[in-house]
Amino acid sequence: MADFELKPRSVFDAIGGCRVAAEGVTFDEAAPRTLLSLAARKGQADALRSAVAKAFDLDLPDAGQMVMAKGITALWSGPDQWFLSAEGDAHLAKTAKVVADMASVTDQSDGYTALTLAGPRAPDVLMRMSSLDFNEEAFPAGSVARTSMQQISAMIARTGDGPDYLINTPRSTARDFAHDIKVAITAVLARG
Amino acid sequence: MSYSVFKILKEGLTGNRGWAPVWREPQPKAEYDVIIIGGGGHGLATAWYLARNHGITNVAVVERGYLGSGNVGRNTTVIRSNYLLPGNEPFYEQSLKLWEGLEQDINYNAMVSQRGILNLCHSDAQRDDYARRGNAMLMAGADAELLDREAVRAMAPYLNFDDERFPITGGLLQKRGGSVRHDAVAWGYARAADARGVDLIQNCEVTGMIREGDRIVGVETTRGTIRAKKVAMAAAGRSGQVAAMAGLRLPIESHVLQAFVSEGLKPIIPGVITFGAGHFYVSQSDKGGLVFGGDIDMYNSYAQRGNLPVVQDVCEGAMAVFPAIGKAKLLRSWGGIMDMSMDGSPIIDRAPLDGLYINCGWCYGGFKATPASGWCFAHLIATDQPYETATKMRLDRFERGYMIDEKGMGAQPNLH
Amino acid sequence: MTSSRLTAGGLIDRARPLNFTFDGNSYDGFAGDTLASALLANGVRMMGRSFKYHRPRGVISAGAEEPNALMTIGTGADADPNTRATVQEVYAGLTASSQNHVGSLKHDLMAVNDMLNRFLGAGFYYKTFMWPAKFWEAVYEPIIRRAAGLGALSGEADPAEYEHGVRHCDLLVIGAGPAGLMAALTAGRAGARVVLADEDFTMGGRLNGESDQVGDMPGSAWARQAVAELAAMANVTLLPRTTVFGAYDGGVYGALERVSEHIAKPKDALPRQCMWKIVARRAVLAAGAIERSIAFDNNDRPGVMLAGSVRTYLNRYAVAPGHRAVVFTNNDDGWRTARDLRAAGADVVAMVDSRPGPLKDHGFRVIRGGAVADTVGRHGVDHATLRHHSGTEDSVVADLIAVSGGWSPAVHLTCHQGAKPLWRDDIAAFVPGPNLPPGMSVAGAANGDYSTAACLKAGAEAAIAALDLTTGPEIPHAEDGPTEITPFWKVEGCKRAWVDQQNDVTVKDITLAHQEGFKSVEHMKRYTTLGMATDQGKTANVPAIALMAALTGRSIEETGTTVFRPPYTPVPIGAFGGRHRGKHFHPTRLTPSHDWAAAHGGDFIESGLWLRTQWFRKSGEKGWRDSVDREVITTRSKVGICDVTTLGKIDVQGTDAGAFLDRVYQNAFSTLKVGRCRYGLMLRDDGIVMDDGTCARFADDHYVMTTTTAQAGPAMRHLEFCRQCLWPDLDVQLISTTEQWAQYAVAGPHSRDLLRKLVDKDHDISNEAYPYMACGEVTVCGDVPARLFRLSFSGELAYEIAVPCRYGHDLFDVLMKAGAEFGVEPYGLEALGVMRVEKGHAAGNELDGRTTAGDLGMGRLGSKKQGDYIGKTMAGREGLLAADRAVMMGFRPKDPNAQLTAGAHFIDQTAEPRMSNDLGWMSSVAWSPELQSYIGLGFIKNGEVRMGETVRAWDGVRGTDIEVEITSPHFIDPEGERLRG
Amino acid sequence: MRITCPCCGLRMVEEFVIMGDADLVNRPETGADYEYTYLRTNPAGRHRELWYHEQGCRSWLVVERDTTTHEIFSTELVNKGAS
Ligand SMILES: Cc1cc2nc3c(=O)[nH]c(=O)nc-3n(C[C@H](O)[C@H](O)[C@H](O)COP(=O)(O)OP(=O)(O)OC[C@H]3O[C@@H](n4cnc5c(N)ncnc54)[C@H](O)[C@@H]3O)c2cc1C
Ligand SMILES: NC(=O)c1ccc[n+]([C@@H]2O[C@H](COP(=O)([O-])OP(=O)(O)OC[C@H]3O[C@@H](n4cnc5c(N)ncnc54)[C@H](O)[C@@H]3O)[C@@H](O)[C@H]2O)c1
Ligand SMILES: Cc1cc2nc3c(=O)[nH]c(=O)nc-3n(C[C@H](O)[C@H](O)[C@H](O)COP(=O)(O)O)c2cc1C
Ligand SMILES: [Zn+2]
Repeated sequence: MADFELKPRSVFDAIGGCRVAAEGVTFDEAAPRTLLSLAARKGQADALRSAVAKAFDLDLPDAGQMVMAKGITALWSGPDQWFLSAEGDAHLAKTAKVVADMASVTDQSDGYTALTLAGPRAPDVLMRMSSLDFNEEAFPAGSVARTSMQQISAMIARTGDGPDYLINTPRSTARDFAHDIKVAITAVLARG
Repeated sequence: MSYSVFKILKEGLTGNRGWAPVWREPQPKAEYDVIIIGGGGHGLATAWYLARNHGITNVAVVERGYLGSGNVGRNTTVIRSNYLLPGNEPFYEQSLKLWEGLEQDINYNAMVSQRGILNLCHSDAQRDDYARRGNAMLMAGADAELLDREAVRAMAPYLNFDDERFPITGGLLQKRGGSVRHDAVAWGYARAADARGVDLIQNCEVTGMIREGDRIVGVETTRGTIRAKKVAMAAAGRSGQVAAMAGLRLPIESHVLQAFVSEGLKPIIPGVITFGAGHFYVSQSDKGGLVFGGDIDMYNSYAQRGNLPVVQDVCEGAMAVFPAIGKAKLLRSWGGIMDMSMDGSPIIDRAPLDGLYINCGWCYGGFKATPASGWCFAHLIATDQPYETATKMRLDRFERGYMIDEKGMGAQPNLH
Repeated sequence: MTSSRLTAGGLIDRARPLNFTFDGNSYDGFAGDTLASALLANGVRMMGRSFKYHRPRGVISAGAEEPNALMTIGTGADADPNTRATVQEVYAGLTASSQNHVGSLKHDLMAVNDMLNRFLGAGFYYKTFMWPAKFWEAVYEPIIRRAAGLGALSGEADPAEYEHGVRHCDLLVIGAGPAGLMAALTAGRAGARVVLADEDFTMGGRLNGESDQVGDMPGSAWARQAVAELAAMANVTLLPRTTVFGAYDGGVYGALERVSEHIAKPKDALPRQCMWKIVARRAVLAAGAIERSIAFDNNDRPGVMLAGSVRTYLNRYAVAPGHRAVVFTNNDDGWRTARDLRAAGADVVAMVDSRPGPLKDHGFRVIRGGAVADTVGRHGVDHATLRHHSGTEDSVVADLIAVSGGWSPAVHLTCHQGAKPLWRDDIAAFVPGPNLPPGMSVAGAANGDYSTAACLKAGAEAAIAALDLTTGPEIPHAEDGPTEITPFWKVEGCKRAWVDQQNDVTVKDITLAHQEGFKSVEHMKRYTTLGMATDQGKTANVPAIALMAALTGRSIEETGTTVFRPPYTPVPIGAFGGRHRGKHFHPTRLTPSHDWAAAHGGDFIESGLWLRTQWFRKSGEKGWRDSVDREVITTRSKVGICDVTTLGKIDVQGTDAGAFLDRVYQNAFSTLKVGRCRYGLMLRDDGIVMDDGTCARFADDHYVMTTTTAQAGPAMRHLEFCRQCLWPDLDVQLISTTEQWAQYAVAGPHSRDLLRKLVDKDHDISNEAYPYMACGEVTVCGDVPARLFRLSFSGELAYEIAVPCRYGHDLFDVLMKAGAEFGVEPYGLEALGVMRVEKGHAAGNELDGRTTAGDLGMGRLGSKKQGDYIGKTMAGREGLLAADRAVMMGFRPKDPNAQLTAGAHFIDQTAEPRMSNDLGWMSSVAWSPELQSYIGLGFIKNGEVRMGETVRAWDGVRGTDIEVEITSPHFIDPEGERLRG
Repeated sequence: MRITCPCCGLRMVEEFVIMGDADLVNRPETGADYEYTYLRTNPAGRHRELWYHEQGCRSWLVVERDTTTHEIFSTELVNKGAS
């Protein structure tokens, strides 16, 4: 045991969390997970795909897609780049080993704050946050997009048919982001 | 015909039937001493000063649309001489002095209104930067004052001093800055030049240059061929296109800048106010409209119109610094094509071809330059020598490494 | 005052009376009324004053085109100036006041302007006020300015909330008249995603204002039924009270929804308005047409109205705008007004048609080939002068003159991307031309279809074409009446006949503009200000164009329109601004130690989007200088910690990472050993310094670059440009890790002692194992991963330690606790700045985008390097190497207590502060507690040569002038012994 | 204005940053020179230009667009090797 202990903290700890639960829409911080960026080395994208497929039984998704398999979520995040998330740190070490020489691996777990937004009115809220089309057909479950929401960059994925959304947004502005989303929720609810 | 209050009284009492046309509508002659391409502020001012200072009147100004249809007729009318760099400051100060005597010079009330320009700052570093600039201005004989937060508050209490994201820490004030009625500048210079015999030829687009060896000897236009001993470009946003007719590429890109006017409102702000932490500046016109603008749309354009994101960006800035403006309604938005140069400063120089003279690169600051630009360009055309305040505005400064980069943004024109 | 409310009919809800005030007087209206209809119902005719002549003005229209009835709604900070009474819904407790008068509305002192009108014609101000020169600004201009404007801003912050949103659809239908409704029904029934927007609060367009049938029911009932069907469709969104104000590139439409302006007490969270960007694959413009007037003498008096609007007041609002009416028309449509007036029980005094024709018995007096020549009445019309075909005139008692000069299709949005409308002689109107905004089509009256039957059909067809449908719904039967018109623009007269009522532009002004050479429509507009008022000439422009065409002898087609620009109707600036205001103007980036600092006396300062701690106040300190001095002294003598998380961090990985860095930095990085850092200078390709920072090598294929806080974003963009565009063959991957790591500087003689307490024992951080410029991965506090860099910005023995952000808060706290025994203190940006000036490190103030490496004394860094790198070639230009460039030096005042200021310029001791004597400028200053002196960094010509000489730091704007000695910029520990210790 | 990012699909222009003429990718082998750095064709008409999808996938794109109408004809990744 070290003399000094560092406890992990979420940006919302000091302000009592960010949860909103209302008729038709809920919003909260997601449980923390390890988040890794995998950027394929030059010419290694295919090798990387097969290495990941072999190790995790997971096909790295194409542009604009996400997949979930055995506790690992893979989000496409750019050309030849993916974000992999899982619970706990073990994932980190394993991934790094599996993809060594095929990808540059970067820990992003603390760079982003993961948020969930769900419920039938969630699309109405998102309409006030983002310029993307969140219509069922345009953004069905399994879709992912990097975009900006109210001046803050975000990576949004539709994880379920609630509809449920997972939003990764930079940590330093996460409080502002939560503020914006709360304002949007309140305004949506005020419309009745 | 001379304009005066007596003339107005006389005409008013006799049915206003005696007012003469402000300009003739001449057919282009076959040849002139000088052809000026572009009937904007700079082209018309150049014609006036060629006549006034150099006695050269066998001149045609050819304009593709109506006189003043370019940026001179669509800018936010701010005049000032608050520049930092020695390549610029004396020139703009000369221009401000010329504005100060313009009405009497051309017998036209362009409503030069020196109600001051206040650049707000929002950090110590920005304030120091303004101090540096203010001192440069004083050293060039201009006026400048550095204000602190309280002085700004006293001047403009309706600005946001309560819940500011970027608190106002002070500002740089130039009291002699202000605004001028844009159209009146074009019309006033046009009328004065016309009176001295300059031919103003509207709806006449230059479509080609006539080249003999390494010399330009005239232009092709939609109204026929016109030859000239000297051809002078004052085509602002279309400089690149016109230069291409002479086979030249310029260190210029054309970009769109939007501007906005609100509905007429009772007077609320005195002079010009610029927000230092966002894209917004504003003044109020004689008619009561809040005339405001911000940044360019960033993409290259010849369309004289912009898009919604920039309108929103500008209005966000407006609301951030001047939240009382919220209920003022935006009445009209428009755009102009800006000749954005590679260092944000203009070019007044001879072209690499004989007989061709270049005046361009005004970015979104060329309205205030109109008198000095006309003065210096006329001098260059008449004498083949740069006027003393414009010696640094050379075309070859980029090749030789003498950029005049006020903003320090480098060779990306949309950042200036 | 007599009530003009009809006893029956209309779309108002008589069960819901609403009380409101106008100029302090209380009135009743009904739900469904506009302010204008309610005022008319109460017999109020005079509603405002014109701009220039302050003439009495009443309402002329029943819609967005209204030039006259502009009012201020609400009071105090809520006051909303220049609101058109014709679109403002009445709600209980609404307060409205008239504008632009000195004294009361009825007795406006400024009305003297009207008597001076012959001197105040178009452009009079350009011709006078020039002598004496000083008088313009001192006397004339203030008078002109005082008269400016109509309504007033409150001067208080607008308390309203404005929302933004984005909607996507297959088809946007703009306007919900018969054409728009039919288009929406067609598309909706076919299953398309439809947005139907109408600026009115009741959809239906002209159907609500007319007495015609559609199918087997009144038009308004048909509209109600269509709206109900659309409302029930999940794929259709109805946006009433929503003006589509602009057609922008890429199928993006700007729309303003008035969410709560019609509600007496809106719910708290309900925004006032919402600005939608509507992204539409296709759009159908079904915006209808706008009626225009005819110019005749004194046609601006209250009581002169547009004929179609009179019908709207009768049929929709159950209000008779007059009891004795003259109808004046040049087309068939005007006759309907006479019909409806009579049906409503009003007295049609005369029906005047400018077109000669046979006289039939209509049950009222008809004048063919005649005109209304003049009106009389002080605050409103009480007599009209009728002129017969023969030229004889007679005067009749009348309180209403309903005028129809024909209709102008609302082509505005078709022109927002530069298209020009075309003139159609048969309907005497401009209709949409070619080159519409991509994806847009036009239907109904907006396209020149003037019968309801044609509008219904065109709406359906437009939707079918836009969506590639094969069939459409059945079209209900509707009126298919004639729309014959014979253009007639002005009645001859010798008084003033208004064309633009708000800006007081008369036929005479147009004539004068022509006479003076302002013949192009754009010149005419600008010289007379016609069409430049709040209504943008919706009713005035076409008549004016026709008048100018007649004067020049050109056709109307040739004369053309002025440019149409967004917005279609005025939009509050607050609505464009949306929610990004106040503290939320831009997002705020908080560092991991933010909460800690806030709880420990930290004062914050904006640094880009970040908030950083400037200094930490302690009780007993008199001002910030005390805090900063203490922080500097503690750091230099003991140990200090500072949050430097905001510096940009970019992980550069890949087998070619080193080669890549060699090309983007001025100095070499492929030669850097793993486990070491190096200072790097990055140039732009024009040879000027872009940014600086350190770059650490963690592995052969892994570097960690730091950028300045300000340049983090631009640097990333630049590096991606280099990677993707310039050297796609290199194997390099870039990712920003600024947000991942909480990074703290630990500086001072005890920094190593402090870190030893936290760094897990298996990592050796002794001077030998971890020398100056070492870096590596360590663990702290029991296996928390960390990056440790031995870097020093302060010049002391120092480190930067980074942990994942989740531990950031605690690490700061732990550093403070563990450091207590060494006397640790946190320090802020200001102390950091003092120490870097003492060390002569260039920062943002020095890297102003104009300095070269040589100017900073770092020209040597790159000079020896082989191969190309960004900025290398262009840095060799003559101007950038010129001997007389100002170079960075240190400056010390002769009097150590003389407060230096950044921004001062240097001049020689005896020189005048003139441009020709300008030697350079001071860029950064600080009070050095160690040297007990002010010190500064600055740029001065021939600096190296002049070292030791004295010059003056002249700061005219601050009124100081201080003698300073030119020194080396390295004030403290120039050999760097401390940081290697 | 909207731009089709080959990776992310049709997005609002707000997500992108423009740099200028696509010729900027053709940096001379010997380093930037005057022409490369400063001279622009600046056409009124079709223009191939560089955009960066900063608020998206961070790709640099070549967009062909008409500077007089703002019509966009095509977009492609600069670095076509990537996917
Ligand atoms: C929205 C906006 C706001 C601005 N705000 C300010 C401000 O506040 N202060 C300030 O100082 N400056 C401002 N400017 C910049 C300023 O307006 C311009 O720099 C300046 O007007 C340019 O000079 P000019 O008047 O000669 O240009 P223009 O008026 O554009 O004149 C050029 C003329 O050349 C004509 N032309 C082009 N090609 C041809 C051809 N082939 N044949 C014939 N004629 C041709 C054009 O039609 C045009 O009339 C602003 C500009 C805009 C667009
Ligand atoms: N007889 C004639 O001379 C004549 C002339 C013109 C119109 N009309 C009649 O008028 C009707 C025209 O039908 P229509 O459907 O073409 O038009 P309309 O006038 O009935 O409806 C247009 C609708 O568009 C809305 N609108 C306009 N601009 C808008 C904008 N920018 N944003 C949002 N909403 C906007 C208006 O509020 C209105 O409700 C027909 O009944 C026709 O007979 C007759
Ligand atoms: C300083 C200034 C003030 C303006 N004020 C008004 C105004 O009060 N009303 C108006 O309709 N337009 C106003 N405009 C805009 C012009 O109508 C016009 O849009 C602009 O000159 C560009 O021309 P264009 O729209 O014909 O291309 C103003 C323009 C300027 C430059
Ligand atoms: Zn993308």
